[in-house]
Amino acid sequence: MLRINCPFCGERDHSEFTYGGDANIAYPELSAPLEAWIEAVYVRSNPKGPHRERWQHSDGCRLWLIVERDTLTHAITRVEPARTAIPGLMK
Amino acid sequence: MADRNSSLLHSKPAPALSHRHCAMLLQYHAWPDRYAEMAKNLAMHCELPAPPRPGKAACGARAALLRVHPQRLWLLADRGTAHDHPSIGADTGAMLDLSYARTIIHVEERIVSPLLSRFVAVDLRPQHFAVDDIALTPLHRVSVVLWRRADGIDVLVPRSFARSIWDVLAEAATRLN
Amino acid sequence: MTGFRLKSGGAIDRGKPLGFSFDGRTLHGFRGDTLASALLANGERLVARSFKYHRPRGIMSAGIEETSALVTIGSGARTIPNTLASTEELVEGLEAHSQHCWPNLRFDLGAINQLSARLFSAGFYYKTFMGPGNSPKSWLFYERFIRRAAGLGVASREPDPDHYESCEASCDLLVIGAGPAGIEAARVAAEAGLDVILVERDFALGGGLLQESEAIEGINARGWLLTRERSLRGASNVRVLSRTMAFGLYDHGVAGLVERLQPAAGVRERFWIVRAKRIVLAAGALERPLIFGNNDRPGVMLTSALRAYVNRWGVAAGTRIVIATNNDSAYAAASDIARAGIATMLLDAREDVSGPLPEMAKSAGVELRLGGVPVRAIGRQSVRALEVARIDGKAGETIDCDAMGMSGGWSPTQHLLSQRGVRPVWNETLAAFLPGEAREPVRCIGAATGIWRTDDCARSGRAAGAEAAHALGRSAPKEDFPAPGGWDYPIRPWIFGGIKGKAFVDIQNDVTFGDVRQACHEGYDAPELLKRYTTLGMATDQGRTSAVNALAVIAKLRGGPLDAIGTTTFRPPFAPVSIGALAGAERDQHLLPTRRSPMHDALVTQGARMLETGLWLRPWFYPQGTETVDEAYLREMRLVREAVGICDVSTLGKIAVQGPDAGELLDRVYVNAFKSLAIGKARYGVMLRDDGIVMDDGTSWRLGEHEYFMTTTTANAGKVMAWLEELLEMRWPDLRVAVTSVTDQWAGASVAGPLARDLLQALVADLDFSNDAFPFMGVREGSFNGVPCRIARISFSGELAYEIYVPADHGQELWRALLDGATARRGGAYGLEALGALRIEKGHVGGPELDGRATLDDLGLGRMASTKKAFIGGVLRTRPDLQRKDRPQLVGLVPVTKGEIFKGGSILCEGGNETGHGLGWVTSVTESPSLGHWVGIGLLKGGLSEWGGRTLLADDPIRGRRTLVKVVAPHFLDPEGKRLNG
Amino acid sequence: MSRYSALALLKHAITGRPWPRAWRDPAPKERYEAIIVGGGGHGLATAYYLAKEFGIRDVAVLEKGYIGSGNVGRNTTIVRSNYMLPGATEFYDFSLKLWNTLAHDLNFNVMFSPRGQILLLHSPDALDSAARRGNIMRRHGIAARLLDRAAMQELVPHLDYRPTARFPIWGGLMQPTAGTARHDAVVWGYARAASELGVDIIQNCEVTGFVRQGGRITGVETSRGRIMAAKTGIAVAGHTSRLGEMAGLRLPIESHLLQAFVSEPLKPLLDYVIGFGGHGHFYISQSDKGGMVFGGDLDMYNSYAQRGNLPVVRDVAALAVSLMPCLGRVRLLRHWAGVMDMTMDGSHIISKSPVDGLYLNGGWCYGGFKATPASGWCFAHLMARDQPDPLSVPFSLDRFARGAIVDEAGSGPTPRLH
Repeated sequence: MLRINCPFCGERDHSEFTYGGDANIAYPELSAPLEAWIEAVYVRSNPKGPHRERWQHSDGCRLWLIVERDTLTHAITRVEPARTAIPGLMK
Repeated sequence: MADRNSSLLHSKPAPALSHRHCAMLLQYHAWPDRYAEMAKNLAMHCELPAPPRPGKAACGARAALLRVHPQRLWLLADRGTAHDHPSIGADTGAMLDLSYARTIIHVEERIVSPLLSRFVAVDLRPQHFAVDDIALTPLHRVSVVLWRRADGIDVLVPRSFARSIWDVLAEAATRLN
Repeated sequence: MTGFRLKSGGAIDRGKPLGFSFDGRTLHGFRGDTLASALLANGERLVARSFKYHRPRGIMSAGIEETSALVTIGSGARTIPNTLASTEELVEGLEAHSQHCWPNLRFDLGAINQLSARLFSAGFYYKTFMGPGNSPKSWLFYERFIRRAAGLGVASREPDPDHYESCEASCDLLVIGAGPAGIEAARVAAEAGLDVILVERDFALGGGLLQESEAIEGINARGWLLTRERSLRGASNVRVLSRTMAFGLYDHGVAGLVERLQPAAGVRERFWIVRAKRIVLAAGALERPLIFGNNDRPGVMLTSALRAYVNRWGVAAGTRIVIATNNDSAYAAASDIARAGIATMLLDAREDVSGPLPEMAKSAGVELRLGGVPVRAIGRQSVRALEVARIDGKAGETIDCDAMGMSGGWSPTQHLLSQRGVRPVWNETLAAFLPGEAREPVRCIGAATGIWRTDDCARSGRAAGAEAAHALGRSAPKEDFPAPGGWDYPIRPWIFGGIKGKAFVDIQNDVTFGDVRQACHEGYDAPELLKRYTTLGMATDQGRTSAVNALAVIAKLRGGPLDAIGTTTFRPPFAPVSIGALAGAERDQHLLPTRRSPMHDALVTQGARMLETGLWLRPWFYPQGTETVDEAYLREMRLVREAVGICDVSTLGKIAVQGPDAGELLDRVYVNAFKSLAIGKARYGVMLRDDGIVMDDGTSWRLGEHEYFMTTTTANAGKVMAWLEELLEMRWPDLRVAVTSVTDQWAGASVAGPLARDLLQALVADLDFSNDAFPFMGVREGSFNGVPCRIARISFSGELAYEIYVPADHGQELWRALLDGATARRGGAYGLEALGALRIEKGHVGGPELDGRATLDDLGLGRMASTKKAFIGGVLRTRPDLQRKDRPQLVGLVPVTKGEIFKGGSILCEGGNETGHGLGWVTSVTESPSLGHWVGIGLLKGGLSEWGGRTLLADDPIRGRRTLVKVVAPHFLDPEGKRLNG
Repeated sequence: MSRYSALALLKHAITGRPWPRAWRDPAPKERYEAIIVGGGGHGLATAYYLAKEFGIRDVAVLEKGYIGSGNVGRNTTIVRSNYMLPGATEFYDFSLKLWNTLAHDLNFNVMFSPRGQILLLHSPDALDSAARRGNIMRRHGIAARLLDRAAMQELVPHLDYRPTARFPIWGGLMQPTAGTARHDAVVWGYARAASELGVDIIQNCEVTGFVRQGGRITGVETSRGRIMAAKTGIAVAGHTSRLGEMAGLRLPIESHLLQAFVSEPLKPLLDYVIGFGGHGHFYISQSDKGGMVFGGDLDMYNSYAQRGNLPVVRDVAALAVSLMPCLGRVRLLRHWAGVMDMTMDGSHIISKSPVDGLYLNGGWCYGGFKATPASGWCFAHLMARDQPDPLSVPFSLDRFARGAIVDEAGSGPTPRLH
């Protein structure tokens, strides 16, 4: 079981979260050229080692998080909310 | 106005479980830069010294506030209507009536630990989950809000799942008895 | 007599006799016995047959490392095959049976396999059973016999009648193994204030201490244990779980345990999921067998087991015992056995042992032979004698005995660490794998790290307890971890010299020294290849006692050092666990939760036949009398077309979209425009995935300047909600929009049919339902019985229709009012089947068409796509293959011959072209009571423009049906929409 | 090569003569005509068909560990061809045809056992969509039967037919010619036959980089030195992205974990392969040794760890006892995980790469085992002729850009959902 430390809810089992894949993908503008969309939707770095990835705490606060996790050891080194406005609201 | 028909109307009674009536559940969602102000106003309205922090509930004179999201507070009240509580403008955020969307199942303190540890991964022992602590977590695969009260735990369940959750808890509670 | 109960001694309660049976014979044991100790005490030597050769097998061990004594416990629905007699706690009435033998244990016909043993060499089945011919039929034929011959016990065919439950737990420190090391670790950590869980597989705490006769730290072992156990069980911050096996360590400090409960609990087993900040592994070490001829005979046992039976259970496994060893550990065992009054000879492969160790044994009455090794055990159903040789290869003698111990060294138990991917490190001096370095806060202690002295084990436990306390910010007396080892003389491992006959490396799977040699010759000489080819280590003991011996054999054959060969990886579970326990209580009807509409009780009362779709219980149809679904849905359709029908649509996904940018969000998400939608109006929208494929459809209602009410299909409600959240959080954080699921807040009904207006007007008096005041796609808020309601004039069926929503707690009331009103107007309720049929008649797409592969154009909805704004999926939908004219596109289908039926899933093709993928397929069909024939929709390559008006074959070979159908526009009824606007 | 047969077995038993090595253990040469990276089922099959069908025998298979150490030895051994979409149906049908004679072709008993596979159907709608699949199969000459509840009960009596069943069984779609095979034997059989045809199988040889000349890949750097070849094919299930990265490629693949489970050996209990897809995913069969072999969904996050976590263990166990309630007291012996190349449409890639001299075989998601023979054949065709076999045309790398996706699950570009 991965244990993900949700900044809002605390440490939880990964089964409470929904995996959202590579967080380094920058989705282009809606009207960006075809190539940009193909790259974003289909191409993956898929690293063996450190990976920035997206998880939604779907059974909890429903925040989307950016998690830095090693895909070989599964060690998690960092978790933060996807939206930069969120940390300021954790009071 | 007609009576409300609870989602648990026809469920079988079970030891140490009960349906807790809640007249009003209002969701207040603020835009990030307006949250502090909204929270402060709601706390004042509820006659609370401060709005609840993440993972906390606070019971005020008029209503209780639950912090369920960085930008959200849930206001729970035993009686009254939405008109008794503040409304907020679109420049601040959005308010939504969820009074019918959740059913509250109350679990008596004496079986909280043995019963809920069957279903909930969060450590609910009192030293880790004190009165007015809340947790958003799945119970039997359904997202619920757990709220520690003085006399046990309130489980806020999406209405459509309430009967099913009641049944699975009731079966386990009966076995524990 | 070959086994008997000693007059005194052991941790059994001689005052509490227990009756049990083995193969129908009634026997007796005592509380504190295991099935194995009780069988031995009763002189039962032969208890099982081996997997391949059906060789007679007895009890080899006193614990989890058992290779031989597998029995079936219980009968009927409570049968449990393949149970280790050596770990099965004896209870009153326990029923045990031998397994994998016929007609009986003593005379087992399967033993004939031994005669062909040379044929049945390693991997023989890969070399034969291929013919005659080259079809797989030959193998299918042989396989039947092989399957029957394989397997061990017989599982029950009946549903398991017992209950299981899971238990979620958290702690600071999880200690696995309650021997001296684990107990001390738990004690020290608990005294420092940590929240501790201590787990022991056995029903008694103590581990190795239970068979220890020597003192621990100057105190009598039993006394030490009693004091420690009492204080641990009394501490409020310690949970002691006995009869509990830690079977697996998973990521981030999560452990899986299975606890066996007493019958009174009403639950058979409990599955613990423990989240621990730190873990201490104190699982001890297991003795290795020696490899010599017939080392599997009943009566040949691990030396530690012989000792355990004497010291813990007061059972002598024989009257004349020879113990063969290559290390010091057997001396204490032999001494204890001799002290119990049993004639004991110790055969040590080493020649240079002198001093206190042999003196101790001799003074206990042990006859000591140095420099001798076992060559072959003699006897069939039980060992009668042992042929021994000198270590230098000279022939030795034959020694009479009725039981025999073997001690080939010790393997620290590191399965759980291995599960974490930690590679063990070979220690040549100790001839043992020691734990490698873990990157996680997991610490091995005690014999599991190759510490052989009890006092040192306890010390390593205290060191680990203190370490955990310090790491978690508590104070505790610091102690150093002792070094591994502790024997007076070095072990002399791996003696394969004078093997005679079948010498087993993996006893349970009948893999011999010769099999390993053969596999290595054939090139299967990597540990994993050897394992897969010979099945060595794949038995129910997963190589617990055979893995290291096998590596030694490979090393000898390949002529290199043992640690150059590599190891196999241990996988969970540590020992087999029942699937029922892992499933816990959330199974069968509680496998998943069920969702009920707010109208549920009213529907059921009314007699609806419910059907589960996506966790929701929904009304399938409302049978009248003995109506079948096919009869009922036609009647229900007529109600709608001719009068008024009502349908529960509470299950539709409903999302409140609020905020100044709500319209902007919908504009980006839907292919069509919503920002421009007027307040008080609804619009049908379609949304695409990023890849340009249709995701979902539904209507969104504009309730106010900053507020929309979005509806989605029932099936995709959760997906769409999560999608909106993802977009807002990950891509467009600047939009000021709040999205909230309000599916559970509202109860909804569709009211459809020519009399819908009439019905609603009667129930919602404060709204004007006239065409002008409430036009098609209008949205109004009114009140029903004093309760606020919201209504939109939208239609899925093509009739004049409305959707009305009230707060969920008033759903039943609304339903009953609607039903009364509909009935009074000769209408009534309609279910899912009719709902689906009505939309097919109108050519609306539904689940079978929204299959995750169709584009907007495929579904004939291309014109909806806005050209004035960009939307999700708008770019990738322009990819060339998604724009091809020959893609399957939505068409209507009617049978050429009016009375003929065709079915969903039929393949559309030209007549005479009845192979391959054809031109398309039928997605949805229904009988149309209005038209008097069947109609269907489907996806057809080239669509209407290519095939309109032409005839195709709906080919349905799997149901033996072929129907000629005509391709028509997918709107069968009222294409002008007169009814809708009526 | 010493031919395997019952007679040979008897001779060896009588004479005690040792069996020769199943495959040679040569040192790597400096240069080959073709190199296959990856000594799993697909790599070895490719080498075998290159030598046997396409006349290229100067081939090396480079394996990082021991042969068969990847997914071919970690799967649940199911072989079926019940695919519905154009391209997939034909490909898997061809594969099944090769399976039928594989033991004979390789002179190695791969124990292909077409005892029948049944997909459970739990609603009236499911029957219709299964009918479409079954019709497509039938129209390709693939045996298929639609079973009703009564027929199911007769064929597979130990499923849950009680009224309390959470998902009542409405019927099943059966492929009578599907079944299982002994996965390791497939590896060894291909290895032995390929070796006999001249293919060098080099174990403990890790590829660490590619050799480039001009824009072309002309060889590989390995832990056992540089090895040159005009053509290099990669067939490294789970690690395709890693090898691709060495060649400068970024691929439409994510690596995910799939767990598999086996129980203690039991006397025969289940005669068919059973599949369940609905709320969750589950499949089960019984091996010849007697173990119940089963599995479920992915662990749902990118991983190369070859070990899974408890949520899937619980879900799979719950489905096991809910579908087959007698399994409650049966014990799980072992569970493990493999690393799957999950593509963006759930279908595989057999394709030339954008780099000359480099060929790709990967993205098998969790359906690679049954594809082994056809994959090897088609990949060999591609490498030998520089042109795809018609069967692998739909599975080119550029299909994503063109929009020619082959998405059986219909779940879109979310690899974990396929």
